[in-house]
Amino acid sequence: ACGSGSGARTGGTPRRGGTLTVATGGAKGSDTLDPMLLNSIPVSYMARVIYDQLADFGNDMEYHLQMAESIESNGTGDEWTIRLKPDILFHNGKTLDADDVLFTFQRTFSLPGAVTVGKFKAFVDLDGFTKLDRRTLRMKLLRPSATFHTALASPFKIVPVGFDPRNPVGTGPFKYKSFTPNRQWVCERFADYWNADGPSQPSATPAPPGLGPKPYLDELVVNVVNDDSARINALVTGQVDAINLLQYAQIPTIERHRELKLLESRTGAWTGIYMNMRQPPFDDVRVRQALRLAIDREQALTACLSGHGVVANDLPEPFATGYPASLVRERDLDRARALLREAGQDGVEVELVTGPVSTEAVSMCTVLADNAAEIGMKVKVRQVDTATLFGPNFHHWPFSVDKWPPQGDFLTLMALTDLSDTTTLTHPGGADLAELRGLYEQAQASTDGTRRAVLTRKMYEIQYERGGWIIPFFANVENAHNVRTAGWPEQDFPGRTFGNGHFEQVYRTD
Amino acid sequence: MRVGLVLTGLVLLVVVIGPFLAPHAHSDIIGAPFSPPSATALLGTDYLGEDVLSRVLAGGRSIVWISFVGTLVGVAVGAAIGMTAAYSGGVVDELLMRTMDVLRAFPPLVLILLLVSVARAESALMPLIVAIAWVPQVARVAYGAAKEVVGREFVESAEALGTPRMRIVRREILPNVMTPLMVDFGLRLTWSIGIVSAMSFLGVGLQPPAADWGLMIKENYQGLALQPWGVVVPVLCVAVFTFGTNLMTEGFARTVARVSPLEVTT
Amino acid sequence: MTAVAVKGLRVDLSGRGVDVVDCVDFTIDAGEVLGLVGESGSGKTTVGVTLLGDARRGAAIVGGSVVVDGQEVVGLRPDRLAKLRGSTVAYVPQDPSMALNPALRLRRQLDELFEFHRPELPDAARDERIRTTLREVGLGSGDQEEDDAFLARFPHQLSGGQQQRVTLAMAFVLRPRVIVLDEPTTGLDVTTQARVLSTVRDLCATHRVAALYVTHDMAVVSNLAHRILVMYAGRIVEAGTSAQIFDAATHPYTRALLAAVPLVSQRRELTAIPGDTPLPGSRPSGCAFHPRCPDAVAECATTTPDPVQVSPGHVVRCLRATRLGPARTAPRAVEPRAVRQNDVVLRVADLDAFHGRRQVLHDVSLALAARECLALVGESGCGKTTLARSIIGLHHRHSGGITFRGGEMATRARDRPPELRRAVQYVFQSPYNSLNPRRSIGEILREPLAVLSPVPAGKGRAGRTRAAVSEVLERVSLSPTVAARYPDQLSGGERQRVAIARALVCRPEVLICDEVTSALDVSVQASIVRLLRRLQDEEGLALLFVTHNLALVRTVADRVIAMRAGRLVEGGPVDDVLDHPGDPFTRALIAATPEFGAAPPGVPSAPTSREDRT
Amino acid sequence: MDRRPSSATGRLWLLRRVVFGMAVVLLGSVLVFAATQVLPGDPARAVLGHEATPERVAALRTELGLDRPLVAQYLAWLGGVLTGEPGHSLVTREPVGGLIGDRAVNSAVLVLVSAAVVVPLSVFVGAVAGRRRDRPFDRAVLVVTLGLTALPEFIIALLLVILLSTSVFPLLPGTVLLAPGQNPFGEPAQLVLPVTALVLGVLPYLARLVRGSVIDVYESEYVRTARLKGVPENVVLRRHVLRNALVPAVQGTALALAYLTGGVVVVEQVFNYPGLGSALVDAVNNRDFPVIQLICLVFAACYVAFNLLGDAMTVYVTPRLRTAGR
Ligand SMILES: Nc1ncnc2c1ncn2[C@@H]1O[C@H](COP(=O)(O)OP(=O)(O)OP(=O)(O)O)[C@@H](O)[C@H]1O
Ligand SMILES: Nc1ncnc2c1ncn2[C@@H]1O[C@H](COP(=O)(O)OP(=O)(O)OP(=O)(O)O)[C@@H](O)[C@H]1O
Ligand SMILES: [Mg+2]
Ligand SMILES: [Mg+2]
Ligand code: NI
Repeated sequence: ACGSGSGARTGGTPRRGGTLTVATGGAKGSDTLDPMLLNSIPVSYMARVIYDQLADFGNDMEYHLQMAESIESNGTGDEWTIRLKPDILFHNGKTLDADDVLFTFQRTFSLPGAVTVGKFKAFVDLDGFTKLDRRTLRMKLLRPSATFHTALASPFKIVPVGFDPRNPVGTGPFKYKSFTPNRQWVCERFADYWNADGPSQPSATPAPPGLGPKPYLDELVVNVVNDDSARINALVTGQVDAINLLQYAQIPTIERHRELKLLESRTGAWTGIYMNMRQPPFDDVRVRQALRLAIDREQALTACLSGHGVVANDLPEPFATGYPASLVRERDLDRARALLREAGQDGVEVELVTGPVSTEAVSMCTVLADNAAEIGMKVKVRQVDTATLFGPNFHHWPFSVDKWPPQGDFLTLMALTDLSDTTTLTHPGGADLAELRGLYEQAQASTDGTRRAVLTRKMYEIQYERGGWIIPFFANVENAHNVRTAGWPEQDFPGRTFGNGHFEQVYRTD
Repeated sequence: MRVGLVLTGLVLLVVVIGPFLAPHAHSDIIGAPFSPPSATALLGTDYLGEDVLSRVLAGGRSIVWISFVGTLVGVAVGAAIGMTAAYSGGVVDELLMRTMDVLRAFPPLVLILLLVSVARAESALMPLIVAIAWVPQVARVAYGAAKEVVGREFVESAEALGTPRMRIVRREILPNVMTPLMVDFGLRLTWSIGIVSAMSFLGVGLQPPAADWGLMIKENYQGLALQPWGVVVPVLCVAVFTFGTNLMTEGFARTVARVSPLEVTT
Repeated sequence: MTAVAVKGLRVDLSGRGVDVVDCVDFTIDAGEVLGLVGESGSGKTTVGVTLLGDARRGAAIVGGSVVVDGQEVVGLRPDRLAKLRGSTVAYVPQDPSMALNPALRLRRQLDELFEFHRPELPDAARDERIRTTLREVGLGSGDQEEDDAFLARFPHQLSGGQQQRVTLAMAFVLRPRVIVLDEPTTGLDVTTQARVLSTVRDLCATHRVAALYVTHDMAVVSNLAHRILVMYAGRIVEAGTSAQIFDAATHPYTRALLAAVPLVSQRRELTAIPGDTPLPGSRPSGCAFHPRCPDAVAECATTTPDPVQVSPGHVVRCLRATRLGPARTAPRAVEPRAVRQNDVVLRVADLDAFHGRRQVLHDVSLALAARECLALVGESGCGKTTLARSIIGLHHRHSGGITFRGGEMATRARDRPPELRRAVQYVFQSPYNSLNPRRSIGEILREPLAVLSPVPAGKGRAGRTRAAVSEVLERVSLSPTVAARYPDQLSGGERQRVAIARALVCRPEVLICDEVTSALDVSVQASIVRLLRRLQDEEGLALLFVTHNLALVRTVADRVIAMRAGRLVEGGPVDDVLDHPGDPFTRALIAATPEFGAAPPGVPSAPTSREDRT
Repeated sequence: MDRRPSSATGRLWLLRRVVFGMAVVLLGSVLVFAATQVLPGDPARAVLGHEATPERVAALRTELGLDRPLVAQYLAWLGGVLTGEPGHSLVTREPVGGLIGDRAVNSAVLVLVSAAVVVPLSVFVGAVAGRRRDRPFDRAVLVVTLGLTALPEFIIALLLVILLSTSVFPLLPGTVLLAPGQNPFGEPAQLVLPVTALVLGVLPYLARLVRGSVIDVYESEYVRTARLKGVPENVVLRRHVLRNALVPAVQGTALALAYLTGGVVVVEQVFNYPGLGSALVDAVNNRDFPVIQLICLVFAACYVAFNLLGDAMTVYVTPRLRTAGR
């Protein structure tokens, strides 16, 4: 990867204020700023701008507290106490207190389609809350969860009591001004931002000391430009200051323009190919392993990402505790062929359902199909639109794709995927499932970090040896901006683009 | 007209024998994406690292096939409807042509989008979708041409003989609307090519990894700065083909039909 | 005083060195009407428009001089030419419905002439002039308001006759010295034609305008023109005074033309000129007429004849001009045939027919006997075609009985048994429309055989069908090789023969001919008429001959019935009706038909109701 | 004469055309509705995304009324359209009318501006070419228009972007960024390329049509008559030719407008123009059928309206038809 360019080049003197106009891709008509319904890239980073969390993963995927002063559990991990920082103001002037946190939980559970509910469903008991004082909340969980604090760190945006999504109010650095799905949204500077002097994410061009409290910008205008070419055109012609979801092939264009800069970062986000372990031929572990051995990860990385990413070994969450960096899968066509033959599935034909879940989803499948052919497996790639992909068959495709952002913790991820009855794509069963469950329960019940790491690693190993996931690589995120803006974070491991949405540290230099 | 024939013939040649000449399979990844022309990939590679030349050679089939069959079916069905309506007159005429009017109220591409939203564009269905989009338009043209003929005395003369209706449509009317229909066919073929490639461009047409000129333009457009051939060559192919069919139609219209193609269609 | 002097005029197709007309010399004096006659394609229009310095797209004046009112127009600068056109020399086009701009009101189209030629004339004077001219061409009412309303109309709001008068008014309004009229009465019915002709005559006389009157109809010019030029294949073959041409026609072509014209006053054996007018570029060497000439000798094919003066002012371009015998202006008169009236094949009884809600036929009854030719005459729009179409089963909205040999015929042709469909056949008016242009003559002629299948199926059917086609082509005097051709490769007369052959191929007993000659030149008309008579005599056909041409009736028919506004007004043997017309309408019709040879017919000048302004 | 209808029938004609046009739109609505109801994809699922549970999907189906009988759904929808409440987007849950209104205005601006450019331009080019038939200008026009017709619209649009925006001459914005509710006229520079693309798409047809009709009129007997009357050549063109050549041009313009409404789909997509066309493509991809239905209906209504306008204009410029009522 070529990183974020050579040295810092800024266009002029840093200044406060001004409007930042960006163009974003990946938007949908169904986008909403309701922080419980975040279902696309743009809204996920926009939520960071408007709202805030109790705890958070930094752009480097390091866990830290955010609006919480402390999050502590009892020894068994089934009772957690959250203490809030004082004097945090909502955009409407209200001070953040324990009621707001409670309300946020209640809303999460009652709002149809809330995406954050999956992480909490198994643990949170809405009747188990006790408000100790204005800033302190105690939660009795249904069962132990040693990783509950990390669940709070993945997008769980605190909203005030009586929150109305049509007029979103949060504690983030910018206030909501207007929002039209699939067109544009506008936010303006929130003068009373609680974390105005807090630490910033590492940047090649950090704001000079004299720039005052964050956020530096007066206004943030996000235009939806879903077409990749139109987006870069807008940047090149100076209609916008920054764009996200740059295509790898467009990087040379950015490099050719002196006034443009590339913002590239590794991520932990991945697009996976999922084998349904309850349906033939993938009910046979040998077939699964054969495919995993057949795929040429380097070639996939080159073909799909032009090399802009890192090879993965079918295991997600590379930044999580317990991630087994030593498990590396080398391509081995002979073994793959042998396994396939052993399974009696030589020449088997399967249909791989793919769709535009990410830019690389389709090409990844093409590469896989290409590689599979070499071991005598015929993979027919069927491309469908998202409506069909996520249609009623979504959880029952024999062979399909989906994209995930990193959760920061493997246990959380497993709860949302393989261990969930309703939302799994791989459908592990029998002994595997039981074993995974057992390990998961044990891990959640152990407050000892080291032991948890060992248990997690065991789960990782099961995945590695018997799982239904094919994860060839982690893709980089590519953004670009012009030199009239600076302060952009260097890293964006969560892969939410625009430096994980940390616009509060961006400033203009014109 | 001769130039048109040569151009169209050239494209058809590429389409027919191209796949056999292709140095690679059209969906084989042979190098890094958007690599410039080299000995292995004479026109460089595309967004996935597939060989542009092989894809160009393979990618004409779908577009030519879909637009040709689609147009042919559309023109045939539309002509049948238009002639039947014109000759039958009365209730049949009203019923058929008003239905066509309703369909015609949707611009072809909008009608296609509507159909595509119903039935995904499987490559086998695409000609049908293209055909349906043309039927009402062609019916209108055929109706106009046939209406001019049905009042003529030679049709009456056949009626006075008691010639069966179908025979009158086939023997007396069809030969007379044939010329405008041929011109119309040529024009619509040109438009079909545009529409089929536009469908690919809008993402509602053929889907990767199929090789298709329209799709190639869409896929490789972002790499234009790196590797222009992935876009330029398919654009040229589409342009040469439409230009060729257009010239042919124009020539045909001038020499045989002695009309401007537009007169037939408007 | 000479108003027009044309000398050695030659018009070529541009860049091809092929002449359309050549060696044309003539003069016209002020106040004189010069008739220019000839078959279609002989170059009449080409000569006519050269007087305005014009040649159609694709042609050019390449030689000779045209002096109009003392000014040479050949090679004149475009702006000077524009000044001349309309003011000094005016043009009356052939088809007024095409020649008037559909988007402009009449006043504008008339006023335009003043705008460019007399810009100095004050509005009031213009107005006055326009209204006077309207009166002169029989359109003015004298009432200013009514005239203004008339002038505010668009061309499509006028009848054909009115449109033709407007073009006359346009030509005369600036009082030009010369006027060129290109077949201004084609397409008008006889009464209207008669009135237009008299208008032209009066105007030329009063304003001393020199006129060139172009027509293919000898009868039309007979009582209009002072002198006549006869044109053939781009050459003037005979020129002389009206009397010289009609009484002492010398050129065989002129004689043939005259012999082809039917007369109301006399039943005559029409003679047709064999063959067709040659096109420019494919004209025979020597005398261009020699292949069609009955008097041609070997020399005619090689030597181009020079004009010969046979008497003062009478010039003939024929090698044998002085050696030919006296003119045979009056062809042999023939006796009426005797037909048995009691053998009725087709009977129409109390027929009422409707177009939509409008009744167009009232109580029409007629009977057609075997071997008989019954003519149905009447002015345009009186319902002749409707009657004929009802009989053949193409017009369905009628009540009343139509019987064939006593058997009732269904209203729709499709519902009739094949035998009836075979027995009664129909020939349409326009040979250009009644043959499918996309099918060969052979296919066209085989169609009735295939549909009515009188040729039994089985082995050899194709051969027998082919034989039947060849045979029927012979019966209409066409070569069997014609079967391979397409209609547009045939001349109008040949096409009409094919149309007749199509009717004959299934051996009908009754033939209904609807204006079968009105789209044809007189000489072609003569040949078709002769063909029909022969078929009648030889094959015993019964003929219902629909026409508006009374002169044809005299020649063709045994009996005639006259129709007016959907009712029969008179009927009887032809000679009785035409010699002693009982109905005033029949009488007016006879009077309006142009005639030569006999005393010049009177021209009625009172407008009839049809021509009244609505 | 007997063929001339009365003035009442003239007015009746227009009325009938209007009623007929409305019937077409109504039947079009049935078609659109019927078509969109047999979607294989599940819109409820598309809305909820991949983490939704089956119960949630079922609940949403009920909420959206997808489980009611089709006829009831249709009538409810039609009633909604007629009363200005054509339902809610399945995807955004916003009223469809509100979503589309702003975009409809944008598309209308695009179409009308393009028409305002292309119609006079085509008439000019066509008339000059027709006037100078077979001369170099005419030949050039024929070749250029033929070349333009050979290029599908989106290719023209892409080439324009490369040529005038990003690569060769970076003069104009190649992407349209309009705030919701913002008037496209406020950013005229952004309109240039989309309008040019549409103009280049229509120009060949319209210019050739005008050229053809100008030539026809030049060949007509009445132009010949006018010349033989001594009318100067420039007046012949102005008064006699253009006026009559206008008739097919008017029809052609109506057609071109209808064609433009279709053409916006592709062009909007290329330029990210926030109009109906791009909204339709999005809606098709999302299976958001209330939006698909309404947009298709709007397109159909526009087409019908343009045709009606074309007919009315034709009648107006054709005395034969206009005075039919007298
Ligand atoms: N510009 C031209 N281009 C080609 N052929 C021409 C042209 N002008 C005249 N001709 C041919 O020259 C011949 C004479 O034409 P012209 O119109 O003068 O004949 P006409 O006697 O007026 O015939 P009609 O009675 O049919 O009007 C015709 O065969 C015609 O086809
Ligand atoms: N299709 C029709 N619809 C309505 N009226 C018609 C139709 N055809 C003819 N008419 C009217 O019926 C009347 C008789 O028409 P028909 O054609 O029989 O007259 P015609 O005597 O043959 O006239 P022409 O000599 O002009 O051929 C006319 O007034 C005509 O206007
Ligand atoms: Mg003529
Ligand atoms: Mg008639
Ligand atoms: Ni890189």
